[in-house]
Amino acid sequence: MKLSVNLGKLKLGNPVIAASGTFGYGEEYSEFIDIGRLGAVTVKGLSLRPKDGNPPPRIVETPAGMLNAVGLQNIGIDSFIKNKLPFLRRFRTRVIVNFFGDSISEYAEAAVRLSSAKGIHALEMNISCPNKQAGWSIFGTDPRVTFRVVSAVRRATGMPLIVKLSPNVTDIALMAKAAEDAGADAVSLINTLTAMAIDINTQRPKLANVTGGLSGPAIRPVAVRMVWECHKKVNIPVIGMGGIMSAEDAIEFMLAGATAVAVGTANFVNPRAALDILEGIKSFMSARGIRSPGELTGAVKLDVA
Amino acid sequence: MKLSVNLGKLKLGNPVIAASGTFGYGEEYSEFIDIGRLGAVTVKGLSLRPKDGNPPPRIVETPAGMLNAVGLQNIGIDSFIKNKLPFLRRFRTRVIVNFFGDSISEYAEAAVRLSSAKGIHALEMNISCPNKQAGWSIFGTDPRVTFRVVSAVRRATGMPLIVKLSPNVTDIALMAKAAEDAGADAVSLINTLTAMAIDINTQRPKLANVTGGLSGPAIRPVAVRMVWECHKKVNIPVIGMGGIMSAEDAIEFMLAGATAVAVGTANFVNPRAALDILEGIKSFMSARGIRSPGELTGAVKLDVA
Amino acid sequence: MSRLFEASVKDNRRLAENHYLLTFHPLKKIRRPEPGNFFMLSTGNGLDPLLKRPFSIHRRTGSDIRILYRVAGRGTDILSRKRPGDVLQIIGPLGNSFPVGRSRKNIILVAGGVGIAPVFALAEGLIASLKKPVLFYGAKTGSGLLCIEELNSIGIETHICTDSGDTGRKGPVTAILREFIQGNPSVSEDCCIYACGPEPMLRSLSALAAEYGLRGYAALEQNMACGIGACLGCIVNTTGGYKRVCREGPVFPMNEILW
Amino acid sequence: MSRLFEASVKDNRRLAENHYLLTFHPLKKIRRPEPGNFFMLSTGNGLDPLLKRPFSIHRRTGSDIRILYRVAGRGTDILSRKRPGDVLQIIGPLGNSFPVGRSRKNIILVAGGVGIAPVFALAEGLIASLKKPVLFYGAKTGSGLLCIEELNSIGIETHICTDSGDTGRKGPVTAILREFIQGNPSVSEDCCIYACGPEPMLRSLSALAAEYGLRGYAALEQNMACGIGACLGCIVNTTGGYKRVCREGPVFPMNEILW
Ligand SMILES: Cc1cc2nc3c(=O)[nH]c(=O)nc-3n(C[C@H](O)[C@H](O)[C@H](O)COP(=O)(O)OP(=O)(O)OC[C@H]3O[C@@H](n4cnc5c(N)ncnc54)[C@H](O)[C@@H]3O)c2cc1C
Ligand SMILES: Cc1cc2nc3c(=O)[nH]c(=O)nc-3n(C[C@H](O)[C@H](O)[C@H](O)COP(=O)(O)OP(=O)(O)OC[C@H]3O[C@@H](n4cnc5c(N)ncnc54)[C@H](O)[C@@H]3O)c2cc1C
Ligand SMILES: Cc1cc2nc3c(=O)[nH]c(=O)nc-3n(C[C@H](O)[C@H](O)[C@H](O)COP(=O)(O)O)c2cc1C
Ligand SMILES: Cc1cc2nc3c(=O)[nH]c(=O)nc-3n(C[C@H](O)[C@H](O)[C@H](O)COP(=O)(O)O)c2cc1C
Ligand code: FES
Ligand code: FES
Repeated sequence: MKLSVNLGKLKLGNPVIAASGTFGYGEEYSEFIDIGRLGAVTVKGLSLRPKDGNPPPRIVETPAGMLNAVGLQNIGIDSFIKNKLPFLRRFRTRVIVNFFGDSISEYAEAAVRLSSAKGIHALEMNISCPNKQAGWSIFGTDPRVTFRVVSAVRRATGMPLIVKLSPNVTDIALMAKAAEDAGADAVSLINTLTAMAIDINTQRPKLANVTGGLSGPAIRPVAVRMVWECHKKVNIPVIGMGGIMSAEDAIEFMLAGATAVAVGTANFVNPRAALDILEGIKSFMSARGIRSPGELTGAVKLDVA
Repeated sequence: MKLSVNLGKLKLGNPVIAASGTFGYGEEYSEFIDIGRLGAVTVKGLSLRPKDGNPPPRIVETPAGMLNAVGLQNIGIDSFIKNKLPFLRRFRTRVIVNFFGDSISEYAEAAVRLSSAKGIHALEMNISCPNKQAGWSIFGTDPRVTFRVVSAVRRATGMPLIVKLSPNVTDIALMAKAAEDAGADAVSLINTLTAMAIDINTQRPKLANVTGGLSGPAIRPVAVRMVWECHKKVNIPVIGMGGIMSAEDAIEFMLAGATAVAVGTANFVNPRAALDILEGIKSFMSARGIRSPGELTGAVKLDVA
Repeated sequence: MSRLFEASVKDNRRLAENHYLLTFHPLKKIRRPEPGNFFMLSTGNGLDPLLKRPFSIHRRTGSDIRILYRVAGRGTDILSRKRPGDVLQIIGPLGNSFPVGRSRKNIILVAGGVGIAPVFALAEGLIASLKKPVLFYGAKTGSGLLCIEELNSIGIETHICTDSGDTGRKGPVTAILREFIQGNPSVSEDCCIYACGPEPMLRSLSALAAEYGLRGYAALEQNMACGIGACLGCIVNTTGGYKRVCREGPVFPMNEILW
Repeated sequence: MSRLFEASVKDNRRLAENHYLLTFHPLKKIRRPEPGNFFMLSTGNGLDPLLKRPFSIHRRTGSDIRILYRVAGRGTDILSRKRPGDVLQIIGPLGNSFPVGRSRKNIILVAGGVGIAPVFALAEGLIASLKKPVLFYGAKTGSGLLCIEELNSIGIETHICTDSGDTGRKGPVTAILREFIQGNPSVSEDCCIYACGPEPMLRSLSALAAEYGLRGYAALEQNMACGIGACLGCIVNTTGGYKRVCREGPVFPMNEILW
């Protein structure tokens, strides 16, 4: 049984990835699991300069899900390379760096800076975080703008480039296509759904930032549908995520078209989740005589039974 | 304490509505509650001709939600008027008829037909059902098309007209604006989120229709956000729905900007849900000295605490 | 008498691997359930699992109700961990029941696996009204044959078979029934079959019944949200078009079902 | 010793309206929790409630752990219905602890409501190491004063007050403490305050400590998702920037917190 999968130029030992923003910089979970056994670890989104993020409260639970408005708090690219990357380099796992900028040139500059660091295997552009103010969100909701920002990053780096898509759009396959056309090696989806919760006693939003991003099992059926739509539309690999809690959920995404899967909110509920999911996928594959994860990718049967 | 609310020309005795497709034609629930006490009952979406709908399985549970792909099965407008409306006329409740068509002219014709029936108090246009095939979904996802179909129906009827919006769009406030500009008296939102689930054992979609609509508490935070966005953008009343299970949830929608609320999936879980929610709203109002539901509408406080 | 009520768990015991018998005590007076009727039961305590789950009436003892269930997924797994004193939200009794109004000479009952749950209820009722039904009961293996003692105690003639052959005869229940019909040509006179079990079993049973011109009724299953006819989720295709399993069913004449 | 473990509920008893004491038995050996540490506990059995809930260590008896909790919402409501034998998924012990390393002459403990949970753990530890802390304990009404007997049994000097005045002195705990400090000028020498309670109490306590130049530490609360520093959800604003309550806290020097 082979477990490895290819995401364009990026080869993973297995299809299970830790999702950005839910796995810290890897260290936090190394006490609970051997993070070297994961296909990849995606680190919390980085920007050129450190960011404080939003004031608290930043998270609130919702039915079978949670909202977060962390606001892209991060230590900045330089500090990451100096203080966090050396730890990650000790493991076999692939390191994917999630990053963002406030302008096209910042995106490109960040990509350049990250490309020269040792121990980073791929870049994931976050064009979809719903927590930023104002016009920013058009990077991830207007396919023409997406094309432009991805093209700029593509020119800036030779590293494997993953574009992370926002689900807050009418037609996600169109966004995936724009990323593909601009030279992305893979797309990852979904990021969180923009959402809101209000405390009826205080009459105030439950998040200081008013709105936040919905993640967790609640959104899984939407994410599976979007992965399926993108898989049909583009020829680059799709990384599927959104509410994966178990190996079954992960396999559901693979059947819908995902080449690899990322585990997010589940890490909070069970710090061993990502590894448990990998083990579950292995058992499923060996019970069915599936020799490679690729046999599952897009294998949903749509013909009438 | 006053409970009545105005949705444009439509006056409801209280702000609690039963949502379309989740309350049958009213009869099914009359054994469990006095449906006359509800602000309004919205009936299952009707079309000019009866429709069989999709083959089974049509529903599947998902985390804190469910998918449905009923496929707009209905008995047709004529049979509704003849066989179902007389029962509903016996109650004080307002009767809202949800309807749809396959073309602009069908929409208009349906509106004309319904306008002449006695005992219907408002029409709700469903331009957002995700279960129809192909190009149909543009009625609810392209604001220009929305404007045209709503305008046509507006010309066809003098009845209070509610436009039910799809959440599967990048900017729902834009859709609400299109409906307002075309003469709608109110907008209702959200309809279900397009979603999918796959059985990993059979490798087949869990719904015969492949995709379906996600409803229930899972989607509530998305719905609250969208109600808030629409309330800020339009001057017509907003009917809020999506995962309302309790009076607290209903009040959350009102604070976000809803003038009235609709209870959908909750009816399945608890056939008394709509009335329990009404009672809960009343208790909340009297405990806080709130004299009219309107005091809650859009009253979320966004200033820093 | 509202069909929405709370009940407290009196007993919840494991009968065999993955199979449990739950006895609940309604906390208010409820309608008397008939064989074939079902109840929608809450399982969890949060918003997930969300929907209630349908279960057939298996037995009544005084005002207590029993259901016999197989752990099939999340909801039934949680149900299997309920303990005496736990409270359930329930809707029911719902749906139609097995039509046994007219007396018939030859009553054949057919059950597959946990499909014995409603068939037992029917058998018990028939025997109480002095009928003499014959039961054909199949399962994958002997451990899937439930409430054999109860069946013995009501004294019903039972033909048992398993796919594995480890208990009773080896083979599908329809094969055993076919032999029985062939060996007893008189059964086809004024005969009626009542059945519950997995879909493939019911399908081949329908074919068998059609072949011998026997009338029959099957209790069907379909995913349900409301259980009361409102959501249009639970349909089955019949000669009369789509019908709701929860309202026009769960019991349908076998010759009307379009498998 | 992994900090992810299962535990079985040994006891879960109501102490007062909305307040419960849960004793759980870890099913494997766990790290020894220190006062101030907390555990993340699962509550439901489906995917809702989804996240674990944080609770401070209240007491240790052998290998058993006790937490004292108030029913504040859905998760704690479900928790209050757990029964002996139920199994919980737990992460912990987590976070830092009250820094009592250096011996100080005057140790003042301050607790508001269920904030007594970790403060009691600290008091018990201090008394075991022969320190003589003084406790100021406030609640809305007398029924909100928990584990008074336990406090008596460990023999700590306790000053009690309630907002309603129905038990102990009437007024906020900070007012009582202020009087105490004024009446005992010597306390401010080499004194340290350790506190847990509602935010307004901690805020005015910080102001009081600043006014008298007293050092102090407060155990804070913030919504948490992971409990282990990964989600950046639980931050508090401090003189050193945003810090994670679950990792750099929950115990912070009072003078560093920007309320
Ligand atoms: C009228 C009727 C009577 C029934 N009587 C019995 C009985 O007496 N004993 C018994 O063991 N089972 C019975 N079933 C089947 C039982 O309802 C399902 O096994 C159960 O709902 C599975 O729930 P789950 O959460 O464990 O499974 P999951 O697969 O986790 O359930 C997911 C969803 O699918 C639905 N679902 C899955 N399988 C079925 C099914 N076969 N029928 C209906 N819904 C399903 C569930 O209700 C739920 O909404 C009956 C079904 C119907 C329709
Ligand atoms: C480090 C720490 C230690 C704690 N120790 C105790 C203790 O010993 N005894 C006790 O009674 N309570 C304690 N709390 C508070 C306790 O965690 C909350 O009351 C509990 O999470 C509420 O959950 P709920 O589901 O009942 O409420 P809900 O309001 O339904 O919870 C919704 C969400 O908000 C979060 N939340 C709500 N209130 C709080 C809060 N005050 N702190 C953190 N998260 C919150 C919940 O965790 C959950 O994610 C502690 C909190 C922290 C951070
Ligand atoms: C607390 C939190 C922080 C996140 N931060 C980031 C981030 O920095 N960059 C990013 O691209 N996605 C971020 N995400 C999104 C996740 O990577 C993932 O796309 C999303 O949560 C859906 O997956 P899940 O449901 O499994 O969590 C964050 C999610 C959460 C819950
Ligand atoms: C089974 C089912 C059938 C529905 N049918 C219709 C319909 O015919 N027309 C319509 O406008 N909305 C329909 N809806 C959408 C609901 O009216 C409502 O907008 C949606 O379910 C969100 O609310 P909820 O989460 O409270 O259910 C249907 C929903 C469900 C679950
Ligand atoms: S379950 Fe809703 S109509 Fe049958
Ligand atoms: S709870 Fe996740 S960082 Fe503190």
